[in-house]
Amino acid sequence: MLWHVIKRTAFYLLVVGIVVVSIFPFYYAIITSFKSGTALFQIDYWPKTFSLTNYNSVLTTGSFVRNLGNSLFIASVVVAISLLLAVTASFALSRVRFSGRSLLLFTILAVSMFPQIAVLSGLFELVRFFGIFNTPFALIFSYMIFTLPFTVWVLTTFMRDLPIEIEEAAIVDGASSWVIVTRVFLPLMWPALVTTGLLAFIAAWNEFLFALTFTSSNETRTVPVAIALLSGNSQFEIPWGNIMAASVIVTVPLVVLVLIFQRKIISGLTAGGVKG
Amino acid sequence: MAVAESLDMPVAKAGSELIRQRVRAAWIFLAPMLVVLAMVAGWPLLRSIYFSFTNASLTNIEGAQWIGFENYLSVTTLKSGRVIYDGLLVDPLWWQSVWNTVRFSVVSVVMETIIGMMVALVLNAEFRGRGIVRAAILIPWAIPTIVSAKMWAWMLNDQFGIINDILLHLGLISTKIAWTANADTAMLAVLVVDIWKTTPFMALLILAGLQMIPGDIYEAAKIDGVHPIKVFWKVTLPLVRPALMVAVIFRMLDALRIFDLIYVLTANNSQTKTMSVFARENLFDFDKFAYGSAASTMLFLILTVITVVYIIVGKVNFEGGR
Amino acid sequence: ANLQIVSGDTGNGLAVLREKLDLFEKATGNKVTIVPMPSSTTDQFGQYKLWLAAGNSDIDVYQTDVIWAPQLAEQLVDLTDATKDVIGQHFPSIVESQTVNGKLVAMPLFTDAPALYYRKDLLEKYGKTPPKTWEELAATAKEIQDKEREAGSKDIWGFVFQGNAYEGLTCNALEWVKSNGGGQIVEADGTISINNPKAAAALEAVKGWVNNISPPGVLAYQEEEARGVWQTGNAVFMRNWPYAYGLGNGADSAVKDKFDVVPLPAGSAEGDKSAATLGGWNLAVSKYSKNQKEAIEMVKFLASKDMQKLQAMKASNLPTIIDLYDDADIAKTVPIIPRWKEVFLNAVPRPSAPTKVKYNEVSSNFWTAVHNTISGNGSAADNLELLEAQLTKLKGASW
Amino acid sequence: MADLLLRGIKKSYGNVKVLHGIDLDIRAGEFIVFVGPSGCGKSTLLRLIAGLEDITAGTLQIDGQVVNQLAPSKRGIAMVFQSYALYPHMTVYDNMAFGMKLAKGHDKSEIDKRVREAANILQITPYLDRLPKQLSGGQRQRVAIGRAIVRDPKVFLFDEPLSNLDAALRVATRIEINKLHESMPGVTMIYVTHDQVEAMTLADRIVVLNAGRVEQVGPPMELYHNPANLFVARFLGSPSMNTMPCTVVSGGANPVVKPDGCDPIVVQATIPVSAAGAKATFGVRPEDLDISTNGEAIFRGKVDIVEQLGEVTLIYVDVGAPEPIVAKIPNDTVIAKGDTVALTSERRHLQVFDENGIAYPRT
Amino acid sequence: MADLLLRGIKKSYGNVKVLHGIDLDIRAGEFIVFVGPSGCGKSTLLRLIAGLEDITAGTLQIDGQVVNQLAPSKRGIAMVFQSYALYPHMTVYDNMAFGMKLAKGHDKSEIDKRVREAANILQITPYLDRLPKQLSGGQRQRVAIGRAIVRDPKVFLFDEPLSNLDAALRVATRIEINKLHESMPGVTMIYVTHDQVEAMTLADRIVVLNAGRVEQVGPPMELYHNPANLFVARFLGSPSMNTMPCTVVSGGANPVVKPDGCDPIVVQATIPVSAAGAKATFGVRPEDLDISTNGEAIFRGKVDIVEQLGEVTLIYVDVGAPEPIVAKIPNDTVIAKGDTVALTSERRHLQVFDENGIAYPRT
Ligand SMILES: Nc1ncnc2c1ncn2[C@@H]1O[C@H](COP(=O)(O)OP(=O)(O)OP(=O)(O)O)[C@@H](O)[C@H]1O
Ligand SMILES: Nc1ncnc2c1ncn2[C@@H]1O[C@H](COP(=O)(O)OP(=O)(O)OP(=O)(O)O)[C@@H](O)[C@H]1O
Ligand SMILES: [Mg+2]
Ligand SMILES: [Mg+2]
Repeated sequence: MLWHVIKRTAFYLLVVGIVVVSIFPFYYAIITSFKSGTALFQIDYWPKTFSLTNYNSVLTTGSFVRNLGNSLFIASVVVAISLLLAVTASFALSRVRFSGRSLLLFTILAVSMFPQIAVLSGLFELVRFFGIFNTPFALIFSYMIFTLPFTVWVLTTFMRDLPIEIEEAAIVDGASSWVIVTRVFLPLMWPALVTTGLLAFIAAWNEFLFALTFTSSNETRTVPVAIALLSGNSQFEIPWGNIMAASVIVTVPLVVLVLIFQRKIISGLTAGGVKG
Repeated sequence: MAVAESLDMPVAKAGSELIRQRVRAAWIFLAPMLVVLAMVAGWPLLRSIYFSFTNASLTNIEGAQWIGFENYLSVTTLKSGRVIYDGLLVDPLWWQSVWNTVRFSVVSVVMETIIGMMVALVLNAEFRGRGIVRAAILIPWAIPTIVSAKMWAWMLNDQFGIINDILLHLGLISTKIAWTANADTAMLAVLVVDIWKTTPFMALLILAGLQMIPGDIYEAAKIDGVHPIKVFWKVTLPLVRPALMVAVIFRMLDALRIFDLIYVLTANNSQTKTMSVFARENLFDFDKFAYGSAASTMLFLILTVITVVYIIVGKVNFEGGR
Repeated sequence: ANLQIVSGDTGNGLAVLREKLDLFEKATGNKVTIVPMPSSTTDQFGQYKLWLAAGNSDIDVYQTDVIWAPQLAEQLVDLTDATKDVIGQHFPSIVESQTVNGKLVAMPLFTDAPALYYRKDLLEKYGKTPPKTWEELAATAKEIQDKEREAGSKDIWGFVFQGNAYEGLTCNALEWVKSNGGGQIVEADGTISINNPKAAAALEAVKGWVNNISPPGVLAYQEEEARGVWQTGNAVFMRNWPYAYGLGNGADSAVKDKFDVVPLPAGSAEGDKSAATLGGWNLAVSKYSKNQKEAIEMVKFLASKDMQKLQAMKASNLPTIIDLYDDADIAKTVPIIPRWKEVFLNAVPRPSAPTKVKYNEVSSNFWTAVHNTISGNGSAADNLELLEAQLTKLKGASW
Repeated sequence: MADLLLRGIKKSYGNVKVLHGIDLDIRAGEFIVFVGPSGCGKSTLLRLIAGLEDITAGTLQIDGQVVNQLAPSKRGIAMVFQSYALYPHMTVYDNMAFGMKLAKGHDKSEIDKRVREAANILQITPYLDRLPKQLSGGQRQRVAIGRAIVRDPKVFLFDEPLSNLDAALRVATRIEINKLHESMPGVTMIYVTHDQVEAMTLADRIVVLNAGRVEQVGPPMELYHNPANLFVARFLGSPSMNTMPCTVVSGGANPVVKPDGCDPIVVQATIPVSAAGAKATFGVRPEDLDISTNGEAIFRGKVDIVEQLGEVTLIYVDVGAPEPIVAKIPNDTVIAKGDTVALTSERRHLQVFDENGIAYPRT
Repeated sequence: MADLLLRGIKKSYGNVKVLHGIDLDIRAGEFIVFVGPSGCGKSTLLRLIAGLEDITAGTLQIDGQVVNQLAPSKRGIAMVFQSYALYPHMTVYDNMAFGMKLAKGHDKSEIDKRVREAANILQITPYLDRLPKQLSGGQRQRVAIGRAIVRDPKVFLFDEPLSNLDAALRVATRIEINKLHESMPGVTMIYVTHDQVEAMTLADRIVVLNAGRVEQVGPPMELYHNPANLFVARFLGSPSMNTMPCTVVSGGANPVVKPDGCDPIVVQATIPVSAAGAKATFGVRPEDLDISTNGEAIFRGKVDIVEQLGEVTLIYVDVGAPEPIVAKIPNDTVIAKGDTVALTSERRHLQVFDENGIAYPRT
């Protein structure tokens, strides 16, 4: 019995440890974001001062709100487009037997391992060529390089597991492939769509390099770039307070999303993601 | 009439209407994705590879001239008869960055796997508040890299960083350490941050694998009287191996490409400079666009080779068992 | 016309820029938009190169670092003719640094040079004067540091500077080397001079500071980290740029009114002079701009005497026009500017002119060698020898 | 009204030949059941008829028209799957209406009428607004059948529709399918199962498949009483027919065979005189064996196992052959393990198969 | 040698009460089968005995020792799971040896001997080096049993071990389990199934569970012939016993009941005189019904459905009650759909249950 209690306590200690390590940096960022001036340079474990100046200055100066809007728009459109393209593509990849299928799948996997750096300049040429430089479309377009392979991959594995009979029933009912995808499979794929959509959203929301390169005005930039651009009052000053406030602002929506979809993420991965 | 005719009609080889329709639909479905991928990935990559065989510089991309493998390896014989090798393949800085990357990737992936496994095991257990813990675990992973890099840079600051403060209080160190500056600790710092940030994802993937192990196997083991630790080594581990292998390769590819974290945290430290950072430096900072392209191409090649070798050696099964 | 100017300047600097642009807009009827950039100069530089390489016509005017001129020259408009009338007012050395192959690629906007910040109160307390040589600095720093620590200020250090491996270390190290008579890495004629005993000695001396009078973390410090230590009252001396002056006197600063600045120390040998790395920013017009005429007009406007004065008074930026150092208004509102003239007179340029497009790599190799040395990775002599070899190889037939 | 004609139907997956040439004539309105061991190709054949797989060789005609190339939806067929294959996100109503909605040319009221009619027949009207997951297995299967009815097909295809149901439901649904068939006299039904009871009770004719070949086609009782060969004989009936090697003693009238290790027996079969001395197989169903009370017996041996099933008792008698002989006897017969019994059977129940397993026709 | 004693065993999951107090005495060497409808708690009870779940209330004794708290591995039990639960990454040999290897105290040769013995018994020696996925379902199940045998347990627990197998294999494996039981006389076996045939053929005693309660315990034939209540009566036997509401006309000697809509019948049951006029339920098994030839009949009605099963024929007769009466008649009786038949039965087969479904004992 004692042994049981010890085991139980040890287990909960472990859990607490894991949780603390996970959230401490974010917690610390939050505390820091409420400090200003020299107080920033003092180490506190508990919130001592509570000032919203950092938030105020982040939100009012510059175009941070606008950037938030950009990020939201771009990430949403990226998710929408990649899901749209990926759903149809993954149907083809998982449900139709044709020659070259495995090769295609492998190619898509290969694309997902491109170093971003390697394609930056070529992408930039394309962006210029299409005349979408410094528009959200440049980012939407370039983000496809990482969201698309990923969504196709996950959705393909997921769709492979959908029962074949349902598809055949639809075929017998006279449904075309398009109808099967949109009206039969799509409604069944919500968990996977939510998971992949969320992951793609996070990836797009967090992207930095392309966002920096393909935009050239405050109005078109996304939040990670905006955070990198946050500056103090003079050249070398790093406005830690503002950065932390901005970081908290960008991260909170994601954390909320993750909290909401926590169960879905796991089940989506279980169903589709990685099945050895 | 029509019946008689169709009776004599030979069976077309192409398969039935259904199959043809489906294959046609498949290609139509694939086309948009393939076009987009070819544009965003294929074309730029080909350009990179092409540039790596030229003498292009950022100021003069159009006038790039084909110079063959010189960016990779060039051999010049001096008048004195001395032979000089030049190029990426003999560049010690490149190899240093390759070594850094490999070292970083191996350590981080191994640590992430071990810790991720632990976390996944904890999350797989039934206990009160599991949902909250699961959500909490995901936070590091949801924080943008650039943000977490800055957060950690702040926490790792030698004077005002809370990490030093904690360690001092715990008596683990006696003087404040400049984590990101010190050649000895810079890599450690980067590793800690990376592990902190990506372990949740790893744990998630492993958890997904764990949940697919049928519960009755554990009951069988219980009846066999197998000690829980033995169960882990002899039953759990072999059974999550496939999921683990896939998770590891995905993380490995990510780690080998690592850029932003190091760029923000310890940009110029030669101990932590990775292949991506090296490539970027040459592409944009130094006037060696072609050389940088060669580095990018090599990076891509190395990734491909590692993946292929890993998949073959590790017998990774991506097809979900079908 | 609608013009776009890209600037890596920050907060207050941007505001002042905007203010000047408003004046410009009013005066000429053009519209100007500012495109801000990350404050990291490396980020800016990579970005600009990419944009220019792709013939980006969206940006008309770039705010450039002093060292970039040779590397961007080809894609920037020659301003020689357009600025014939005013260029003579500026410090010739700065103008020279922006002239590549006889072509003026950028118009000086403001300049920058570091100085030695010291704690008036502490020096007075221990009866010291601001050091003239590095040795003196080390000794004073050590003494005050030790005594202060005994007195209970546990966290105090003697001297903070920028020891992280980045461009700033090149600046710091250039000052150490140059002021000790060790040359300027690559001389104006392209000779690689860095591998010399004086330079090595200078670096060895710095190595001795780390963990002695300087915190070990100094090896990761950039400007801000140094200022952080300084401004919380934890350093006796600091090497930093003028910006720290205003901030150090801010309301919540622990060192408010307790510090002053002097030129950086020099070596102890005969003839050694203090050296301050020349920083500063310039304005250049993109070759791909569709409104070059208006852009040039704007550049001239922004770099004009009146505007530099305004900038000096509002942003404490050091003017590049010589006369302004004697300007009474400036002296009144920003007293440090006239005082910085002294510092500025000792300024040395980084070897960007002779090394041309390869400057960044030279600098990177240099700071790596220095960082290795001061963090105890090999002796200065060895590292410099290796550096010389690297640079020689980099140079090839010519820069 | 739909006749089906299968001529030399073959199917391979890559190199794996699954069907080796199936010929079959199915009359309109017939109820045909495919049975056979697992993996013999029953589902494959059904799916070929449905058009869900390509036919590798041979022709398939429905109503006189070759449909090898035709899309499934145009063949006038409807299919009911083992796992129901209902669209989980649609209500029962929508599940049933989906096909018609897609087909165009049907107005709303017509669709509604058809759906409600089908729902009525199957008594699922109360559930029309539910989702499949809110239904029990039996209800789901009825919805699946309803969906098929709505399509108003000429041919109904069923692939083991009852195997996911529990015993009681299986019986009930089986009876419903039977009634359905009777209520739609013109509609051909093709039904795959591996459950003998289903096959026997539903089929007009049973098609016994084995390893991609047709073993026998005929009405259930015909197959039960006059199996064409050993495979069919052993496949139908539970427990299986007892078989043992024997030698033909004499053919012609009153032929005699001698099971190895037993006494010669006179059988009622047309065995040619020339077959005398040939190896053959002798068979008798467990339910046709009785405990001999008059000393006359085919087999004698010790009872190995006694299984009491309530209404009947199975005894496993060791007669010296590798496998025990099973007999199904009334449960009021008192027999214990270890007893020695003599088993006999009426002569007309005895069957003899030649060397190749082909039955000698009974007289 | 292991007696099991269950006393007031209760089990709840949170607020859900699954077992409501089970009392059971199991003698060493007995073969006990738990049957009951799905969800009635069979598996739960088995898992309580195994120690895989905590007992909420009550005591469980094995061999006189209370084992409520004991770890599964120390209870001397072995368990065979429905889904086999083999370790997929270990060979058959390792699967069987795993428990012993880890238990220490057994040297290699001893383990080897035990594994090979078990493999021999189950005839899986040729597969010892294979992985589970390379085996068929039946072979896998034998490995699972082998693994249990190696543990040399006092109590064998089986949870629906055959339900994943096909019909033929099920019969074969059932017989093997039967033999296994005979070859290990001292070992108690507890077996969960929902298959009646398995229950009837394997059990020494059957425990019928319903909604977490024991309905009846007894030898198979006892339960079949003398069900304690309506539930047990209807649960055993296929097709189920025909039941219909009736009224007790008179009790005492030669009691008479009158099924609704039929003539009064004399039954052989101990119905108290006081019960006269009470509502009751009358039941008769399909296999006990015969076509009446002498005009004397219990039920009369039109034949609705005729299902020929080969050896027997099922007829569904509409007698005016909501459900048709099913009768199992010999297949040589010629009856067609629509015929009117009279059904009779021997009096000793008729059963009567009181208002609460409790059987009036038969005389
Ligand atoms: N897509 C396929 N590729 C290769 N072989 C297949 C495929 N589908 C079926 N087979 C093979 O064809 C054979 C017949 O399969 P089929 O599903 O028709 O059997 P079945 O008679 O329906 O069996 P069951 O009673 O188990 O459903 C099997 O051996 C199977 O392995
Ligand atoms: N972990 C659990 N939590 C809550 N309820 C449970 C749990 N396990 C089983 N139950 C419930 O206990 C009841 C009995 O379950 P059990 O598995 O013992 O049934 P069973 O008789 O074995 O049924 P089946 O024949 O379907 O296997 C069911 O109603 C089930 O829903
Ligand atoms: Mg099948
Ligand atoms: Mg169960």
